[in-house]
Parts: sequence; structure tokens; C-alpha cells
Amino acid sequence: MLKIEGIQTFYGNIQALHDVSIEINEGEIITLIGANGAGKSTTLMSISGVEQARHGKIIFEGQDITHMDPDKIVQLGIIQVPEGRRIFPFLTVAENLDMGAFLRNNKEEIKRDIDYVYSLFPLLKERRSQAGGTLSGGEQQMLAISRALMAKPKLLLLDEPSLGLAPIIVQQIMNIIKKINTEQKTTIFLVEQNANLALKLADRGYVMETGKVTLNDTAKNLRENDAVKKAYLGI
Amino acid sequence: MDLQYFFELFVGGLTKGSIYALIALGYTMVYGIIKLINFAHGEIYMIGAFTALIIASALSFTGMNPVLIFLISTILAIIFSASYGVTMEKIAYKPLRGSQRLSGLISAIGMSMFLQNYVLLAQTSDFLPFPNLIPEFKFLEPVKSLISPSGFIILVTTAIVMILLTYLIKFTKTGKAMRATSQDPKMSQLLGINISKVITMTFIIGSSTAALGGVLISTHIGQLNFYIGFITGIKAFVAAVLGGIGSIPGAVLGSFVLAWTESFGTGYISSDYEDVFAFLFLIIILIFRPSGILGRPENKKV
Amino acid sequence: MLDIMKYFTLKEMKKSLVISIWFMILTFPIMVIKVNTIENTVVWRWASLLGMGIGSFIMATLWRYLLERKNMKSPLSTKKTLQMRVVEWANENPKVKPIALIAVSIFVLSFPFFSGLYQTSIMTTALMYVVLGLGLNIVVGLGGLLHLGYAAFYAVGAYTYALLNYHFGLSFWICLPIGAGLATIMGILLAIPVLRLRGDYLAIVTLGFGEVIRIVLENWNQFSFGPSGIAQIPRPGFFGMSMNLQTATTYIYFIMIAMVIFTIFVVRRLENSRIGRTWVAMREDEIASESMGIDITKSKITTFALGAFWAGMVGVVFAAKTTFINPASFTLWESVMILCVVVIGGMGSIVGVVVGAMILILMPEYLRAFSEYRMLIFGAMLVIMMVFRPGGIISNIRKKYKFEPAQAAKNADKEGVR
Amino acid sequence: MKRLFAVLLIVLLAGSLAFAGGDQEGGSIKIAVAGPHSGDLASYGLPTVKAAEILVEKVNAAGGLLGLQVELVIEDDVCKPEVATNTAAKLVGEKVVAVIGHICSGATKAAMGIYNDSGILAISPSATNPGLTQSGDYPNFFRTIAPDDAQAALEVAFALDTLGLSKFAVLHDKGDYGKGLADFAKLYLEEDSRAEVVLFEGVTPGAVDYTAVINKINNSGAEAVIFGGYHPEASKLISQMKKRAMDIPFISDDGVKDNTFIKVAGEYAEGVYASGPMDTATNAITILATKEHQEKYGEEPGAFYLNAYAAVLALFNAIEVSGATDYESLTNALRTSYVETTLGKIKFDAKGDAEGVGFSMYQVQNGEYIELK
Amino acid sequence: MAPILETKNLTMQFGGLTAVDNINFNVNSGEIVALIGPNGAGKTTFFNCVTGVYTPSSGDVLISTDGKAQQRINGLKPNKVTEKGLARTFQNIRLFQNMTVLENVMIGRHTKLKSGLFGAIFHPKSTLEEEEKVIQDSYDILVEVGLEKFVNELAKNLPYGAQRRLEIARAMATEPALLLLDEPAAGMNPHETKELDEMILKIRNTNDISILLIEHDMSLVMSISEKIFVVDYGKLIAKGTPDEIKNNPEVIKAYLGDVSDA
Repeated sequence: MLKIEGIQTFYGNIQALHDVSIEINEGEIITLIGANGAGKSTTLMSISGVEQARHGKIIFEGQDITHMDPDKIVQLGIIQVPEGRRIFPFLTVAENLDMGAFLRNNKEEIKRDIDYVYSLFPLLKERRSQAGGTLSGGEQQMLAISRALMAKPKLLLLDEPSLGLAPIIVQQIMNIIKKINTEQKTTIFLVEQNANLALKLADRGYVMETGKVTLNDTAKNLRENDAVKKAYLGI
Repeated sequence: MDLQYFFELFVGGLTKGSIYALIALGYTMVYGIIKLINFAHGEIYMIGAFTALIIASALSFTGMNPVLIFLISTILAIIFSASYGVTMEKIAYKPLRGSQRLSGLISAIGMSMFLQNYVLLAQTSDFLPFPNLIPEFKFLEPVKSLISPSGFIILVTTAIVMILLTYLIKFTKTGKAMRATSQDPKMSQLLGINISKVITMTFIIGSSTAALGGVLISTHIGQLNFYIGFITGIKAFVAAVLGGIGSIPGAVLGSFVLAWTESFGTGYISSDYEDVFAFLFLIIILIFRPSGILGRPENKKV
Repeated sequence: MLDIMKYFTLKEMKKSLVISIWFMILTFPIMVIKVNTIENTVVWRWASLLGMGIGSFIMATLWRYLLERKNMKSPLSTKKTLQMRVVEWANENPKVKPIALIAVSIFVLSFPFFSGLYQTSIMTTALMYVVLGLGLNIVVGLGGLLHLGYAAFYAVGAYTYALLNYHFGLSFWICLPIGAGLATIMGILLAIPVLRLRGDYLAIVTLGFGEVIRIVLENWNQFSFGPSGIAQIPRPGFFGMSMNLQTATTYIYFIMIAMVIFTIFVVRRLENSRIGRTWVAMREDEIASESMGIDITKSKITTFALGAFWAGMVGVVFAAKTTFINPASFTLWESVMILCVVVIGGMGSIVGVVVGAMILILMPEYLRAFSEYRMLIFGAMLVIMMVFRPGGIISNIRKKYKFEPAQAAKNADKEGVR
Repeated sequence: MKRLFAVLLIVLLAGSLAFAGGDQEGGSIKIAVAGPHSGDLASYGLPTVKAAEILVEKVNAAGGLLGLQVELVIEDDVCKPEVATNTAAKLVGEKVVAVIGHICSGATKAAMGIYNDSGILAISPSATNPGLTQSGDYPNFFRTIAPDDAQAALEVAFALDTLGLSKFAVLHDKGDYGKGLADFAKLYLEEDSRAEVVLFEGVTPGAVDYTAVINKINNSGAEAVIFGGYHPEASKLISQMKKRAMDIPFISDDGVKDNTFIKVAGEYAEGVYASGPMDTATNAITILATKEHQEKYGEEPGAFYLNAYAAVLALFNAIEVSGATDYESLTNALRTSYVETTLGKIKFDAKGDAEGVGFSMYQVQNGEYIELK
Repeated sequence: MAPILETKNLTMQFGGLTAVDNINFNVNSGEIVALIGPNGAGKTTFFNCVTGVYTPSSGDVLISTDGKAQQRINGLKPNKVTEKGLARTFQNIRLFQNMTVLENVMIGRHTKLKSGLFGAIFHPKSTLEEEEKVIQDSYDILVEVGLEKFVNELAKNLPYGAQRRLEIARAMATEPALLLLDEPAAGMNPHETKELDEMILKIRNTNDISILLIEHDMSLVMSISEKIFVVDYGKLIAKGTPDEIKNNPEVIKAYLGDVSDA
């Protein structure tokens, strides 16, 4: 479904990605784990076209999207929930969800999807006319995922959904991600620092270090890999 | 005190406030989106007025109906000003995205100087009379001493523009995209909003209201030259900050408050210190409300 | 690496053509039609349309080329900037420094004697802006407080000398410290109400403050003689010697040279002191600074006060140099120009400010050859400089500290210690 | 140290750059025109440049002065004193014979000291500050415009004697010209027992709306407005007054006695009084000067054009009469020899004010300034 | 001996929202205490009340450093609080990005230095000595946290983990009696967290500093803290040793969930 071939991305004068290649098949949950600053978020931003790769190729469903504008990429069905959730603080919950459906025009379908996300997160329905900035961290994460779902993603990119959340909330979020994957058949690319968590959820995983992919295997194998155990699982 | 006199000053402030508001809207919208004090906004206003003057004069030789001339030249002034606004953004501000904020400010100052001198050289340094294209109508006595016809038209236009803008920002897709972009441009991108388009749109709307203001104000005062943008621009900027920069109702409220301060200050004290009242009032307001009257309090999250 | 020839392909030419057509339409009413509503005449200047088309075609190509070059530059950070190379070269050749220093000193000292009245005069003006820039740099560059009313302090200095001299006959040298002192007090008075403000709000309030001072000077005739100003202000004296124009100009030039050296000396020391560090910390993060025990209130007041000090001092020199002052010299544009000096030169950097002042003050003077086009060119230059060099000409480099290997050896990683 | 080195290096570079612009010598008479040619006040400076250009072209075509071609050196001072000193220093370096300018009184005062030290005279078409001539500090200064006090006296006398009014609102535009004039008007009105100043205010130049001030005039019970300043503010004031149905006499000055004012204010200009030099409308040179401007620039001349034209003529005359270009002969000739100009037949008095420029009051009637005899 | 930090009925309200509700809390000398709770429970607000960023609506913040009697510090400005011996780090790193690593630490030494304007300009002997000492002291602190190789690097160019450590070093430079750490392990991988764990213990043991931390990483919290306070919706819902907390049903319900899975 998505094929990343040897991309190199720069932040100003710093090369953040060196020859990163990743493949994601339809319906999978793929995870990318690695330390802070390893280039995980950059990889996502390159896919979304916000930080365009200078070399290499990104192919989505047979189409080259390497140098496409971010809005075109969203149109194709690649939606990202970025790190830190980035809720629009002064828009209401409902308006935040509207923004997710920015590129869609079919009012009925949108209505149906709103009902769907409200069923996933009943709390959001209660708070729909509250400003996004007044929600708690966990609620914001729920809203962020819901907002992305409103765009009808084929491929959902999630950047550190567990960051800064209480363990109990993290669990809820992970369950929902799984649910989205199975119920909506949405392919999921999950970037996580919490490797333990991510590898439990994912089918396959990639390990990233200083801008390079160093390992790639099934989640199960990775969890048993000694190097991974030592560096990321804290065992 | 004399109530009639008070009322006169009040209405005078209302007209002046509407004038400020038309220009302050553009300031505040551009600031809201790209966090830039667009120093050259006043110049867009001036170019709008000049374009209308040029087109109206050129058309007046064809012997067209003055109302038609007024409409055509206003519309063309808006179109051209919007194009200037967009071009200016592409040249002077877009390449600076992501640089320190002050660089943008200096670039805007440079743009302002450039545009002023561009008009000065291409046209003239003299004051030119602005053709009076609005059909004259006379108010009856009690109103007559309160407000002039052109002042009244400005008042009405500002009200209409305000309502349209509020509708646009609150309820349309473009408006929502603008609000989202002003809060978090990167996230907006990730949701499929084309930021460049939103910024362009903002400049188009801001420049259009400025041009409309330029035409109406020039009709009101009957003259213009290449320098009219600067002082009015500064005043409108003060109004925008007073109301809380980035907030559209704030810009309008700030404009009225500023105009009333000036009007009553002049009326009851002295016009020598008209601007001093305006600035002192601004300083006092900002001391108690550091983000302006309707501004959002700065996020002091730790 | 990037070839300009690439822009002569058909595709690129087409792009340029589209841009040039856009500009031709855009500038059509203002460039082509010249109306005169006094005379009721309309002149159609078709030639300027053609000129515009050709001009914008060339500019569009050049602009895209330069912009791409700027954007491509970043990944190759190994490539040294000119600034780095000059500094390095100077470091590698220790002998160069004293020689250059002597050469420059000779040049600076002899400048007024071979260059003539005009050159000396504008160089003095440029030097005044060096000091003004360095003063504002304390507030904007180091303290991070955007200040658009700096000219007000400048006015305080100038009026101090003019008025004290007019009423009490006080001399330049007595007024110099008084002017600086009064400006400093004004700086403190301004700082107190604006303590809570930041960024653009601070900018507009300082702008307002500057305008208030100017308007008061304009209207309070009994005090300041209003817009007609104060004339016949004496030039600085030198032990009662009488001087002709030439010597007086030269003398003021040397006073400014001394003042620049003094300012650089003091600002350099301040910058790398305990106080200077608190300013930079305040610029970087106010809340974190407070948590480190820095009194933000005090810190803001000192930046405003010290910034104002230099403006007051230069104000006194200004009054003595022009021998006439009125409020027209202290408008918002003046504050803006000083801010441009700081930003164009490179914020926070002393060398940057010096370069910025030289460019901004000397450029319009040398653009006089273009007479009426000079302000147009100047405006365009500001935009171009910011687009291609948004950080200013000279970037600020933080002071590096050297550590003896003996100390560093404690943790045995010499690599990082420079 | 490193930085200091760099600083000095830059000074060196900048200095050598500065040095590149040298001056060339030639067999010509250099005359300078200085004033604001850019910025907000450019409209008051540029007409002077045009007057000089027209006359120099004409005189050169006719063989020049004293057998030498006349060369113009045009310098911008933006009306700022500090820039004017640099401009003046540059003109001294250029070895000009005389300066036509400066335009603003402030800039003029700043520059005059430098000219005085260098033996250069200046004839200003527009600097009206009385101190320039009356203080005696500037022996090298001449002007072809009446000083503020003279104009103010005329206006006050006219208002009191001819119009017989007693309650006045005195307004000005806060500038050195307008405020200076208004100050004198106020002074003379207060000295006279018949008059009362009910309002004395400055209006903010460039402001978009003067409603509040107009309300105030209305409320003050003034019978007439005396305004010191230029035509843009005057036309804004008068048109907004009339639109608000306030019809009281409006008396103003030379800065308003300008055809542009009538064009800009249109019908509202009717009935406005302004003081100005006598007999310009019928003067043959004036008609010629206006025509020349029309032909060369295709538009009506701007502010102070006629004054500047007169100044240049006076200077040319002085050069021809004295047959020299040194300071002594020129000032002498200016003070002794009458010359026909756009302002009538003039010479300069010992202080530098033009003699022979009669001043009178004008009124706008049917879209034209008509001299009131 | 009085606790080094004590709050009595501390309450903080924003408009109608009560972010900190009547909290009684204490840290004794030499202890490592953790404050945990769900996001938005009021932990950071509590920190801000203690360190002077906010002035509490009601209640008392009392400190007692160097065995002195308790004093009330409500409403003192943050810089005064720091002078009294409380230093903190921030949840989202707040370093002085464009200053060097060494300078960041030197700022931390600010309150321990005296030289003013006069000293800066005229460089008397006392100032020169003071400057020399502060440079050396700051360097020593960097050595202590293992950042000496970055000494002249700009703070913004540091790797993430190093930035976190630099923040702690900077806070240490103020010579605090109590160090308040706001999510020091956020964004760190297990390996880095482990290093942090050791560093915190080392700081406590060698410098005799009490430590109060907010943290979500339970492995860190459970392994180093001696006492844990749990807040939810601004209220204190539990306190005790790590073992007590782990088994407190209310805490599990509100916060931990199934710990083994996190």
C-alpha cells in the first residue's frame, strides 16, 4: 500500500533521515519504534509531505507522492495524528471534528462518521460545544484520533499517541486503535517510543536509530530480539 | 454638559471609527494568520484609492454614468489591491516564513517604503482631488449637523462588511480553515488545508477591505496622495492592537474605542494632543489587559 | 552547483513570462495611466508597460534562481560562510590582526583630513547610528524586547542640551552626562508600565510612547519652542578654542569615534557579564529565567535604562552637530531606522550593528546618485536583504570558553571541548 | 579582539567606498536645489526643482550666464535638520555658488550655519520662520516668501477691519509653518481689543476626519476660522465644515493660496480667503512660468513653484548684474538690484526678506482666486 | 524537624475551575517524593503554586530549609522562591535555546553571584575572580551530569536526553534544598530513563537535596521514590509508599489501570 524507498530528509542543514525504506501493506498495523530524535516523526512528516524528502521515493497505492503537497496527500487518504495531538484550542470539539472532514463534501456521510466517532468516544459528544483547549490530555488524544477518522483515512499515521498520558488512558487509546483497524479496515502506521506497548499491538515493526532503519521484523520477533529488549523494552 | 455637543462628538467618533475599522480588519486578519505586523497594509489602502482615482478619471472621459463609474472603479480598485496584497505576500513575506519575526517586520517596512515611492514616482507627489462620485444627498436638519452623507455611507458599509466577514469567518469552510490555520498551521496542513491558499485568501480579503476603505475615505475627504496610507495605517494598527490583535470583533471595537477617545479628547480637551490621548489610552488599556480588549490572554502555560 | 543556465529552458522561460504578464497587468493602472484630476488630463504611457514586462521577466528569473540557491545552501553546512572564513583566516594568521588594526586606526584617524567635509559629516552620522544601534541592541537584540519608540530617548538627549544651553548656557561637555542621565531616567519610567507586555504589544506601546514624546515637544511651545525648534545650538568646544566649520566637523567626528570605542567597550563587557547573561536568558525564556532566580522586573528595567542611556548621549551630540533641532527629527521613522540597523546587521551582534549602521546610513547617501529613485531602491533593498539574509548580515556567535585539558580530563572526552 | 578587528575592517571598507564618490571640476556655475524630494513632504520640494530645471534649461539654451553653462545640483533633505546638515556639507563640497532652498524652516536653519561658514548664500522659496531673517544670525539667507508675522498681521487686519469679525477660532496644522503663523495671528488678535480668540487648536495632519474639531468650532461660537497651514488640511477642514452645514468665513495663508486647493476642495472652496503675493495673476512672467511648467511637465505647477521661480530669477539676475559668482558680489547684487519676477519687481532688504512683494488678500470666487483690493 | 516543604489546604482556582483542591502535602528533608495522577489532575498547577508562577487562591505553602523555622512563601515571585532554595525543571523543556550549555548553567548560578553594573564595566578584581569561579563551578556541574563534552554547544543543538539532563544541571546550579522535577523522563527511552534514575539518586545522595517529582513512568516512580502522592481532579486521593500505592484500589481505578500492560 505504502512504499518508502530510501528517502533522505533534511531539516535546514541537518540530515534527519538517511535512506529510510519502509513498506506497509493494506490492513496491517505497523509500528516504528526508536529513541527520541531518531527520526520517527520526520518519517511521518515526509510521508505527509510537510517536510519533503530531498531524495528517494514514497509510493502510495502505485502513485508517487514524494513531492506532493500535503493537502493532496490527505486527499489520497493518508492522515496523520501528529505528536502532541495539536488540537485547535479555540475551536469547539465539533468544529475540530469538522476540520477533520475539511476535504469532504458529502454531508450525509460526514454526519454518519461523526456519529461513529461519538460512539467510539461518548465523552466527546458530551463536550462537543466546549473549546478544544479545555479538554484534558487524554480527551485531547481521543479528539485528535477522531478528527483524523473524520477524514476517512485509508492509512492512519499515529505519532506517539501514548505520550504524556496516564497508563489507564494509554490502554484505552490502544484498544481503540485496534478497534479502528479491525472495524474500519484502516491501515495503521504507529510511531511509538513505548516499544512494549507498540509491539504488542502491531503486526510488524521497524526500529530506527539516528535517522536509519536498523531492524525490521514481525512484532513478535522484535519483542524477542535481544538488542531491542535491551534498548527499548527495558528488560 | 451640553448633550447635543456630546452626541455630535459621539457620532463623529462613530464615522472615524468605521474608517479605522475598514483598515484595521486587514491588519488583524493578516496578523492572525501569519503573526506579522503588515506595515505595508496602509500602502495597499493607498493603492486602492489611487487605482480607483485613476480608473474613475479615465472612465469619466467616456461620459459614463457617475454611479456606474463609481461601481466599476471601486470593484477594480478592490481587485487590483487584492492582487497587490497577494503579490506582496509572495515576494516579501512568503520566503521569510520560519525566520525570526523581526525579519518579517523589516521586510514589511521596506515594502511600505517601496510602494510609497513607487506611486510617488509613477504618479505624482501632489495631492489630487478625488472625484466625488457618490450622488450627493442632503440630510435634514437635526441629522445634517451630526453626520455628513459620506460619513453615513462609510458607517453603513463598515456595518455590512462586518456582518459579511463575521459570517465568512464563523460559518464558511474558508473561514474555518482560516481560524484553524491561525491556531496551528502545521496541523491544518495535516488535515488537508492548503496553507498557502489560506494565506492568499487572507491577503485578498484584508486588501479588499482596505481598498474599499481607501475608496470610501477618499470620497469622504475628497483628496489623496501617495502618503495617506502611512498615518492611517498606524492608527488602524493601534486600533487593532487595542481591540486585541488577531480578533476581528476586537479590531472593530478597538477602532470605535480609539475614535471615541480621539473625538472626546479633542472635543473636551484639545486636538493638539489628539494622538497623545489615543496612545495614552492604549497604554492604559494594555497595562490592565495586556492582550487588548478582546484579545485572548497569552498562554502562560508552564 | 546550481546552474543559472537551467533557467533558460523553455519551461522556466514560460514561468518567467507568466510572472511578467502578471506584473504588467498588476502595475497597469499606476504605471501606464497617469491622471491629473486637477487638470483633468490622462496620459497613457505604453512604454512603461513594455519596460515593466521586460524588467519583471528578468527579475523573476533572477529571483527564482537566487531563492533556490538560498534554499539549496542549507544542506551543505560544511561550506563555510564568508564570515566564518574571515574569522578563521584571521585566527590562523595572528600577525594579520595587529597590522590590520594599525592600518584601520590610521585610516580612521586620517579620514577627515583627506575626505572632505561631506564625507566626514555623513561618516559622523553613521557613527552616531552605530552607537544608537548598539544601544537599541541591548533592548532588542539582547533583551528581546521589541522597542519602536527609541527615538524618544534620542530626543530627550538632544533637547536636554539645547534647552540647558539656551536657558543656562551650559556647555556640551556638561550636558553630555546630563542628557544621558535624563534619557536613562526616561527609560526607567517607560519600563515600569510596560513590564507585563510582550512582543507586538510591547512594540505598539513603545511606539505610542515615542509618538507621545514627539507630540508633546511639538505642542508645548513654552517648554520646547514647538515645531519651530531651537536654533543656534553651539558645537562642542575644546578649551574655548574657536573653530571653523571644517575643524568643528572633524572634532565632532573624533568625539564620535571616541564614543563608538567607548560604547563597544562597555557593551562588550556588559554582554559577557552576569547582567548581560540575564538579559539573554530573559530573551530566551522569561519563565525559566524567573525560575533560575532572575528578577525579570529588574532585568527589564536595566535593559530599557541602559538602552536609553546611549540614545541620550548621542542625542546631545546630535544637537551639537546639526546646531538646530525640532521635533521632526524624532519621528517614528527614526525609531524604525534604528531598528533596521539592528536587525539588518544581525541581532545581538556588535559587529552586525556596526555593519548595519554603515550600510543603512551610508547607502541612502551614496544612492543620492539615483536621486529620486533612492528611497525606492532603499525600500527594495530592505526587502531583498531580509528575504535572502533574514538573520541579518552578521550572525551572533556566543562566547566560547576554553577549558584546560587537565580539567577536561576528569571525564576524558576532549572531542567536544573547543 | 577578533570583533574589534572586524569592526575596523568594515569601517575601512565603508570609508573607501565613501571615497569613491569624488567630485569633478568643470567650467560651469553650479547652483543647488535642496529640499524634500522624497517622503511625505516631497510635494513641497519637487515644484522648486521643476522651476529650477525649467529656468536653467532656458538660460543654458540662451548661452548660459557670464558665458558659462549653469549646472544644477539637486539634493534631497527630506525636510529633516540632520539630513539637511549632510546635504549642506555635500553642497559645500560640490562648490556650489548658491542654494535655492531649503524648503522647511527647520532644515533651512540647520543648513544655514554651514553655508554661512563656507560663504554660500541661500534663497528659500518657502521658509517663513521670522527668525531666519529677523534674528540676524543668517546674513546669507534670502527668501521670496513673506515671513509668518507679516502674513499673520495682514490676515488679522483683514478679518478685523474689512470683515469686521470679532470671535475667532485659530487653527493650525502643528507644523513649523502653520503653527508659527497661527501663533502670530493669535498674538495680534489678542493685542487688539476688538477681537477674541475663542479657540486655538492644532489639527493632526494626515488625519482622515476632522469632525471633532469642527464640532468644537461650532460649539465655541467662533465667527470665523483663521487657519495656518497647507492646502491639504485646509481643504479637508473646509469641505467637512461645509458638508456639516457650517458656513463661516475661512481665512488662511500662502500655503492655501494655491490653485490645487480650489481643485481639491471644489465647490467648498468658494468664499475662502487667503493671503498671497500681489499681482501674480496678471503678471506676464507668472503666466509664462505657468505655461512653461504646463508644457514641460503636462501639469499645473505645485506648491511654491512661483516663489521658487522668482528665487531663481533673482539669483540669475544677481550673477549677471555683478558679473561674478563670489559671495560678496552676489549678496550685494541681491540687495541692491531690482528684478522682474513672478512675484513682481523685487529686491531683498538687509535682513534677506524680499522687498516689493506686495501682499494682499484673495478670495475664491467662481473657482478662482480673486485679489481683493 | 519541620518538613522541608509543606502545603496546608492549598487551593488554586481558575475562574470556576478548581485545579488544586485543598491539598495537604509534605516533603521531608532528604526524601524523594513523587506526585502522580492522570493528565490534567492538577500536578503541574500544584508545582506552579509552590514555585511562585501562580499565587494560590488559598492555603499555605511553607518551607523550611537549612533547619530554619518554617516560612510562608505564597505569592512570592518565582525568583524569590528560587532564592529560598527551591529549584525546578519544566514538563516541556525550557532551556535558553540560543545560549551555550555552559551559559545555561551559569544562569543557574545567578543568585549566588553579586557583581552588578559597576563590576561588569570596570572589571574589578572581585568580579574577575567571581567570573572565573562561576565558569569553573558551572563546568564542574556539567561534569557531574556528564554533559561536559557539550560545554560550548548551543542548548538547542543537544540531543533530547541531554537537554533534559541540562535542565536538571541548571536547576542544580542554584544550589537548591529541594529540587522539583516535572516529568523528567518524558520522551526518554528505557535506557535513558535508567540513567536518569541513577542520576537522581546520585544527586540526592551526594548533595543532600530533597527531590519532588511528577512522573508518568511508573518504573521510575516505583523504583526511586520513598513516598508517593496521588492526585485526581485536583484532590489528593492517596499517599504512601510505592507498595501501598501499587495496591491501592482507588489509585488503580483512577490512574494505573492494569499496570502490567503499560
